[in-house]
Amino acid sequence: MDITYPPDAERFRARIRTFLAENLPAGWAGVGALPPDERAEFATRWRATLAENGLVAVSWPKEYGGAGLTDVEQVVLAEELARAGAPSGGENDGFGIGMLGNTLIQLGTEEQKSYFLPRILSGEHRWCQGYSEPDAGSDLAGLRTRAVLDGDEWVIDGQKIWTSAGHTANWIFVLARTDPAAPKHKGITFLLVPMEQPGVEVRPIVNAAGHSLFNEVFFTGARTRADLVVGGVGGGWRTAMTLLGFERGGQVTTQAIEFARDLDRLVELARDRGLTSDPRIRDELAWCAARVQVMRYRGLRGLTALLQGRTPGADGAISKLVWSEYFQRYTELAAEILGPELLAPTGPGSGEVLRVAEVGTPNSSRAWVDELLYARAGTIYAGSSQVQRTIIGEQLLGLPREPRLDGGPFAEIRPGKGA
Amino acid sequence: MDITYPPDAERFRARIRTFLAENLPAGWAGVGALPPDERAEFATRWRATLAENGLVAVSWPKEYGGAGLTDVEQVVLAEELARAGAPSGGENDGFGIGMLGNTLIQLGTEEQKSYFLPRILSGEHRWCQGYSEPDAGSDLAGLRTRAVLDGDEWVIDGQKIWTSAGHTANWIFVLARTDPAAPKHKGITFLLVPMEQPGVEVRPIVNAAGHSLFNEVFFTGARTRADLVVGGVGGGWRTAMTLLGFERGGQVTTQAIEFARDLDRLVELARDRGLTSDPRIRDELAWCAARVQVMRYRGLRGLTALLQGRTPGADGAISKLVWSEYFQRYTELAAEILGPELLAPTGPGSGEVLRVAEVGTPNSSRAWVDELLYARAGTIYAGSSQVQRTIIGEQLLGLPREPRLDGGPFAEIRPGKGA
Amino acid sequence: MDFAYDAEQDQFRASIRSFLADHADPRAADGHDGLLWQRLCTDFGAAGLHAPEEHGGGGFTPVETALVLEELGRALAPVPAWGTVAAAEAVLRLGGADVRKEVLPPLLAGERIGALALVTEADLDPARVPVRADGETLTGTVPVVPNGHVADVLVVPALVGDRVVLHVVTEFEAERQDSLDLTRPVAAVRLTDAPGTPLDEGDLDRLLDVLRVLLAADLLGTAGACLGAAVAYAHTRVQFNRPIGSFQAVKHRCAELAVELDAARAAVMFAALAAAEDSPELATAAPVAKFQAADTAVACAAASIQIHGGIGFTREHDAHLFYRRALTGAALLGSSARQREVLASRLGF
Amino acid sequence: MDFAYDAEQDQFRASIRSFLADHADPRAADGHDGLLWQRLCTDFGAAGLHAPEEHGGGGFTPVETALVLEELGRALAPVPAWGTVAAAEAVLRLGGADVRKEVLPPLLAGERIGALALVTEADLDPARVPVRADGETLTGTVPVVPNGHVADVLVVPALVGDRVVLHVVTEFEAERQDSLDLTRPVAAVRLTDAPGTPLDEGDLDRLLDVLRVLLAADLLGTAGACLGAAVAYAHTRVQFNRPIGSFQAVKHRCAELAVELDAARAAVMFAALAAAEDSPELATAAPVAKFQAADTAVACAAASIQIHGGIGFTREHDAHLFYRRALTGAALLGSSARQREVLASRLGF
Repeated sequence: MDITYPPDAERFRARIRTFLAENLPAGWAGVGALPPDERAEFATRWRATLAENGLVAVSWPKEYGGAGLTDVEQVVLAEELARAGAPSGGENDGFGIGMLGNTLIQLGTEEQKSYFLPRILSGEHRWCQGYSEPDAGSDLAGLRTRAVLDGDEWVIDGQKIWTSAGHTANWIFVLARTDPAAPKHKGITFLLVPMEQPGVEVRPIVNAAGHSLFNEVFFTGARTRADLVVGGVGGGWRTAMTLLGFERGGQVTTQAIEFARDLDRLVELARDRGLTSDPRIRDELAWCAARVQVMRYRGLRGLTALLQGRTPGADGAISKLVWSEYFQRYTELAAEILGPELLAPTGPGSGEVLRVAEVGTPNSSRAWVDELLYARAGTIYAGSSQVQRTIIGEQLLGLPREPRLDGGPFAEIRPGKGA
Repeated sequence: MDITYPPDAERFRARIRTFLAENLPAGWAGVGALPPDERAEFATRWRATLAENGLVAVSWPKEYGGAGLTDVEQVVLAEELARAGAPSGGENDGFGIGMLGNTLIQLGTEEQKSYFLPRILSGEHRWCQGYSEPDAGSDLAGLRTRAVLDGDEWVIDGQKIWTSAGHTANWIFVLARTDPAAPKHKGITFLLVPMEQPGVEVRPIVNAAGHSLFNEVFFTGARTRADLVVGGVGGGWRTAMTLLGFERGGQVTTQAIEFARDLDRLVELARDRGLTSDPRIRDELAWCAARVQVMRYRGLRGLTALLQGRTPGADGAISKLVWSEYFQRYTELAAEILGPELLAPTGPGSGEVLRVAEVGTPNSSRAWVDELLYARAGTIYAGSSQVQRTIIGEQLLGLPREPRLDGGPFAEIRPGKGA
Repeated sequence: MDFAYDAEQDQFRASIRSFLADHADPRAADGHDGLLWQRLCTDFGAAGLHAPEEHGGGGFTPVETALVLEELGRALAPVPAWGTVAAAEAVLRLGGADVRKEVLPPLLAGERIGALALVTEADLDPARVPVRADGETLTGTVPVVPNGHVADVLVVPALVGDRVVLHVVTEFEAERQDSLDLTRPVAAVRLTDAPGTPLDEGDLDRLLDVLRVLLAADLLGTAGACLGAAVAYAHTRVQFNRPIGSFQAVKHRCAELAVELDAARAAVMFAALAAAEDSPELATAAPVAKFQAADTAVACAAASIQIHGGIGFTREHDAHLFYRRALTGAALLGSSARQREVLASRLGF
Repeated sequence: MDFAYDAEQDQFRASIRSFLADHADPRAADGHDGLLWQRLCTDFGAAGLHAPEEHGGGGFTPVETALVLEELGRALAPVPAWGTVAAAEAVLRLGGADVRKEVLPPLLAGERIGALALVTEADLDPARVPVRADGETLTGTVPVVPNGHVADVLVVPALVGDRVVLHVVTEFEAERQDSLDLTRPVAAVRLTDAPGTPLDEGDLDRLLDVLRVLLAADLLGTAGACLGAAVAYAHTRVQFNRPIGSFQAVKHRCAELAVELDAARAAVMFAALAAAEDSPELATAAPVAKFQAADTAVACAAASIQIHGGIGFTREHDAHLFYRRALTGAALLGSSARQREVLASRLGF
C-alpha cells in the first residue's frame, strides 16, 4: 500500500499550482469571496484562460482537441482547482465536455464527432441535459416526452424539468419516447436538439433558497434532424447509462477536500460562539471530522481503482449517499451552533451552489442558512437517497428487486399523477 | 379536560392497596427482589390469593365467574399491581383469561363456555397460544399447520413456534389450515387442542439471555374433538383478530408506570457512576424521561378512549413501537453508562422478563445486561417494528398497501424457505 | 378522567381551521397580514382566549389558546400571533392591575399588536440584556424581536440596577430584518430614552413555561401540516406504476413521523392542561412539549421536502416555508438540547 | 498511489478465512480453543505478523495483523488473540532488548498466551491504577482482564511512585469472570508480591492508538459477518410470498449498514497503513477507525438479530454472540463517544 502520488503526477501538480498562481487574479481568495453578481463574469473569463492553457476537455483524447490528460493528471487538476476555489470550466462544460463529449467519442458517428466536438470545445455549443420530467423523477424510464419522425426530422413534444444550466445552454440532449408500444426502458431515443427554435421554451425554477439553478424546458413541436440520434433509435436508455458513467471520474478525491475545508469554517464558527467546549457540540464536530476523513479514505481507494482500471460498482451510490446525508447532518449542526441567530441571518449568502459552499465564502449566518437549505435538496437531486439505497441493496448486496408492476408496454402503464 | 380518576375508582384503588398491604408477604419489595428460583412458586401462591379475593378474570362478567370489574377498575387494579410489583395472575392467565376466555364469551358456543370457563378460572386448564410458525412470522396468515377432519375429530400436523408459557400449559388454541385451496386468509380454523396427548410435543427455546420463555410445539397426528372450533370452520382468521383485540386493555396505563420506575433505577445507576453531570448522558436521560412522560400522556388518552368506548385504531401499533424502540435506546444508554463494566457483568440478573425489569430488580450490571439483550427481542416479538410501521402507515395514515403476491389459493404460494 | 378535547373544542378547532383554509396565505403581505389578524381577533378572540373577560379575553384556558396557535402553525398564517400572545401573557402574569387594564384590551381586540423582545432565556441573563433602564426611561437595541416591526406594544427585559425586569414600552423604532421564517418575520428594535412601565418581578420561569407550551402548539400544527401534505402527495404521486406511498421507504418514514407527531400531540395537550390547571407538572411538561414538538416539526418538514422530491424544494411550493417556520420555532425559547437540560435539572438528575 | 490490498494480502486473507471456516467454532471450549490458537500461530503466524523476524514475528506490517484480527472477528474465533497481540505490542514498543528477546518468541509462537491488564485508557490514570510496585514486586487486583484466565504472560500497569509503568508479570492468579462476550472471556487477576519487569515509559498514546486500530479490525470483521448473515437470510426467508430482502424496510436498512461498513473498512485500512508507516496521521485515524468500526459492528449485529426475527434471538443462533462481541469491542479501549473526544482534542477543537 502506498498513498503517495507518482512523481509525474506531483510534477504535474507543481505545474498546475504555478499556472494557478500566475493566472488567478491577485489576492484570489476563492469564488466564494467574489460578490455573487461577479461570479458569472469571472467564470467566463476563467474558462477562456483554461482553454488557452489547454486545460478544458481534460478527459478527451488530443485528437479531438482535448487535453488528453491521464487519469491521475485529471485528478490532480481537479484537486488543485478545488483547493484554489477556481471553477474547472464554464457552467455548461460538465454536460458538454464531461458527459456528451465523452459519449459522442464513444458512441457518436464520425459526422457527429467532427461537427459537435470542436463547437463544444470552443464554447459555441453550450449543452444541458433533458432527462427528468414532472412524472419521471426517481422513475426516469417513465418519461413521456414524445418524438416522432416527420420526414427527415424528429418532432418533439413534452416537458423536461430539473434541467441545470438550461438558461445558459443552446443545445440539449433529450431522452424521448419514440415507441410507446415497447416496454418502458426500450422505445427511448437519445436526441440532440438545438434550443434556439420556437418550439423550445426555457423557464427558470426558483428554489427555496431563492436561487435559480434549474429550469423547466418545454417542447412544442420542436424539431431536430433525423440523424441527431446517439446510440440508435430505441437505444436511448443504454446511451443515457453510458453517459452517466462519465460523471465526475476526475472528481474522485475532491469531495473530501471540499468538505474538509468547509468543516474548518464550521469549527471556526463554533469556536467564535464559544461552543467548542460544549461536549455535545464537540462530539458532533468530531463525528463530522471523522466522516470527512472517511470521504478522504474512500477517495484514495477510488483513485486507486481508477488507476487500476477497476470499475467502481455501487461506489457512486455510496458516495452520493455519504455526502448528501453528511451534508444534512453537518448543516444541522451549524444550525444548532447558530441557535437564535438563525432567526435573522446576516451577512452575505453562499451563492448559487448545489453542494458545500465555495472556497472563500464568508462565515456568515446567512451563508450557513443557505447551506442548510441546500442540504435539503442534496438528498433529492441526482438520484434521491431512497434510489441510492435501492441501488446499494440490489447491486452491491445483491438483494432481490421489488416485484415490478411496470413490465408491459409503456402505453399501458397508468399515468404519473392519479386521483 | 380532567385527568383525575372518578371517586369510585379512587375508592376501589384504596381497597386494592389495602388488599395488597394485607396479602403481599411482609417486607415485599417486588417480584424482582425475589431470587429467580422462588418466583414461580410465589406466582402460584399469589394467583390463589387473587382468586380467593375475586381478583382473577377481572374482565369477565360475573355470570361466568369473573370479577366483573368496570373498565376503570381493571385499569386501577393493573396500576396498583404494577406499582407493587405483584403479578396479575398466573403465567397462563393472559392467554386463558385475557384472550381465550373473552373470545369464548363473545364467540363460543354455550357448551364451550360452560365447559371451559370454569376450568380456566380454577386454573385446571392452563392455556397457551399456537399462532406463529417457522415460516409464518410477520406473515402469520402464511401458516402451514394442517388440520383435517377424521370422523368426529380433527387430526393436526405441523409445528408452532414462539409459544409463550407452552411448558406450563395443558391446552393450546391453534390456528390451522383446513382448506389449502382457499386464499391464505380464508381456510384457517381456530381449534382448541388438549396438549396432554402423544401427538403434541413441547420443546423449550433458550434465548440469547439464557432463559426459556418460548417454546416450539410439534403436532404429529394430534387430535381434538370436531366441535372444538371457535368462529366456525374457515373463520379462524377473524377469531384470531377478535382475540387480539382483548390483549392488555386493562394495561393501558401501566407501560408508563413500569418504564418510569425503571428509569429511576437508571438515573440512580448514572448518579452512582458520577455520570449525571456528563452533558451527553444528561441529555439522553432527559430524552428518556420525556419519552416516559409521553407514554403516560398516551396512557391517559387511551384510558379516556376506553372509558368513552372509543376503539383505539392503530394506537396499539404506536404503543408497541414506542415502548420497544424506547426500550432499546434506553438500555443502550445503560450500556454506555456501564462502559467497561459491560465486559464482566456482576450481581443478580433481571430474570425471565420480556420487557422492563420487575419491581425490586437489583441495580446490578448483570440485570442491565439482561435488559439490554431482552430489548433486542422487543422489536421482534408480538409484531416486529416493520410490521407495526406498516400497520401505522396503512391503517392510521391510509397509505396504499404494497402490491400483493399472495392473493391466490394458498396451495399455489411458494414455500416459506427458498434456495 | 377525560383527557380529550371536548365537542366544543373540536368544533372551535374545525371552524378556525376552515376559516384559515379560506383566508390564510403564507405568502401574503410579506409576512404580516394585518387584516387577517384583525378578523382572527374579532371573530375568534384568537389573541386572548385564556385571558379573563374583564381584560377583553375569552375566559377560556391555555388549552384553547394552544388550539388556536396549533391551527395558525398548521396554516402558516402570517399574523403576529406569537408576538401578541407572548406580550399579553407577560402582562397578564406580571402586570399590575393598571397595566393590565391599559394594555390588554386593545391587544386582545387586535387593535394593537404586541411583541416580546426575548428570543431565549439567555436574554434574561443580566450580563447579556442589551436594554438598560435609566430612571423611567429605557435605552438599548434588541437585535431580534419576532413581529417587532409591526408591533405597537413591546414587552422588553431591561436591566434595573443588577436585576432584569420586564417593561412595557410603546415608543421604539423597529427595523425589519431578513428572516429565515417568512411567515413570522423579525425586527431589530431600538429604544432611545423610551418611557417604560415595569412589570412585577414574578415567576419568569413560569411565564417561559407557558410560552413554551404555546410555541409547542404552533410547532405541532406545523408538524401535522407537513406530515399531512407528505402523506397526501405519497398517495397521488406515481412512480414505477405505483403510488410512492406504497413503498416502505416512504410508508415507514411517514409511520415513524406519525408516532412522533402523536407523541407531540399528547405532550402539547397535557402541557396545555397543566398550564390551565396551573399544575406543578407544568415544569416538566413544558420542556417536554417544546422539544418533542420542535423535533417533530423539523423532522416532518424535512421529510415533506424529501417525499415531495424536487418540487418540494421550489420557492413556489410551501414545503420550505414550513421548514423555515419549524427551524425558527425550534430555536425560539431555546434549542431542544436546552429544553432537555432544563428538564434534567428540574427532575434533579 | 495504491490504496488497496494486494494479491498476496487477498490470498492470505482467503486462506485464513477458509481455515477459520473449517476450524473455528464460537462455542468451543468455553471461549478458549487453545489448539486452534496454537495452529493459527504456527500455520499463519497470527500473533506476530508485524513483529520483526528476530523476535519470532513475521516481519510484515500492522496491515497484515489487522487483516488477521478482522478474520478472527468475522469468525468469532474463541482464541486469545486480543490478549496476546496486545501484550506483545506493549513489549515490542516499550520493552528493552532483553525483555523483548525473552517474552516475544514464545508469545508469537503460540507457546505462551499473553494478556494486557487494561480495559480503557482510564486504567492508566495514576489515581485509579489498582496495582502498586513495591521494589521489584507488584501487588494488587485488576478486576477485568480479557483472556486473563488463560494467560501466561501479563502486561500490567502499576504505580511506581506517582507514575504508571507497564510491567511484565508471569506470576499471578486469575479467575474467570462471567463475561458478556462468550468468545473473548475476561478474568480478574490478582498479583501478590509478584516479580515484575518494568517496560520503558514510552509513548503510551501511540501504543493505545495501534491497539485501537487492531481492535477496530476485529470489530470490522464482526460487522461484516453480521451484515453478510442478515443479507443471506433476507435472500432466503420468504414472507408474503416474497423474499424479505425485496422489501425496502429490509433492503434499505441493509444498504445503510453497507455504507457504514464500507466506511469502517476504509477507515481500518487507512489506520492500519498509518500504523505501518508510523505516520503522524495515526493520531486521528486510530480513533476514527475505532468508533466507526464499533458503531458499525453494534448496528450490524443488532440489525442481524432484527432481520433474522425470533430465531436470531435464540441461544442456538450465532447472532447474539456477534452482538456480545460487538458490544464488548465497543467498550474496550473506550466508548465511541470517548474516541470522538480524543479526536476532537487531537484536532484542536
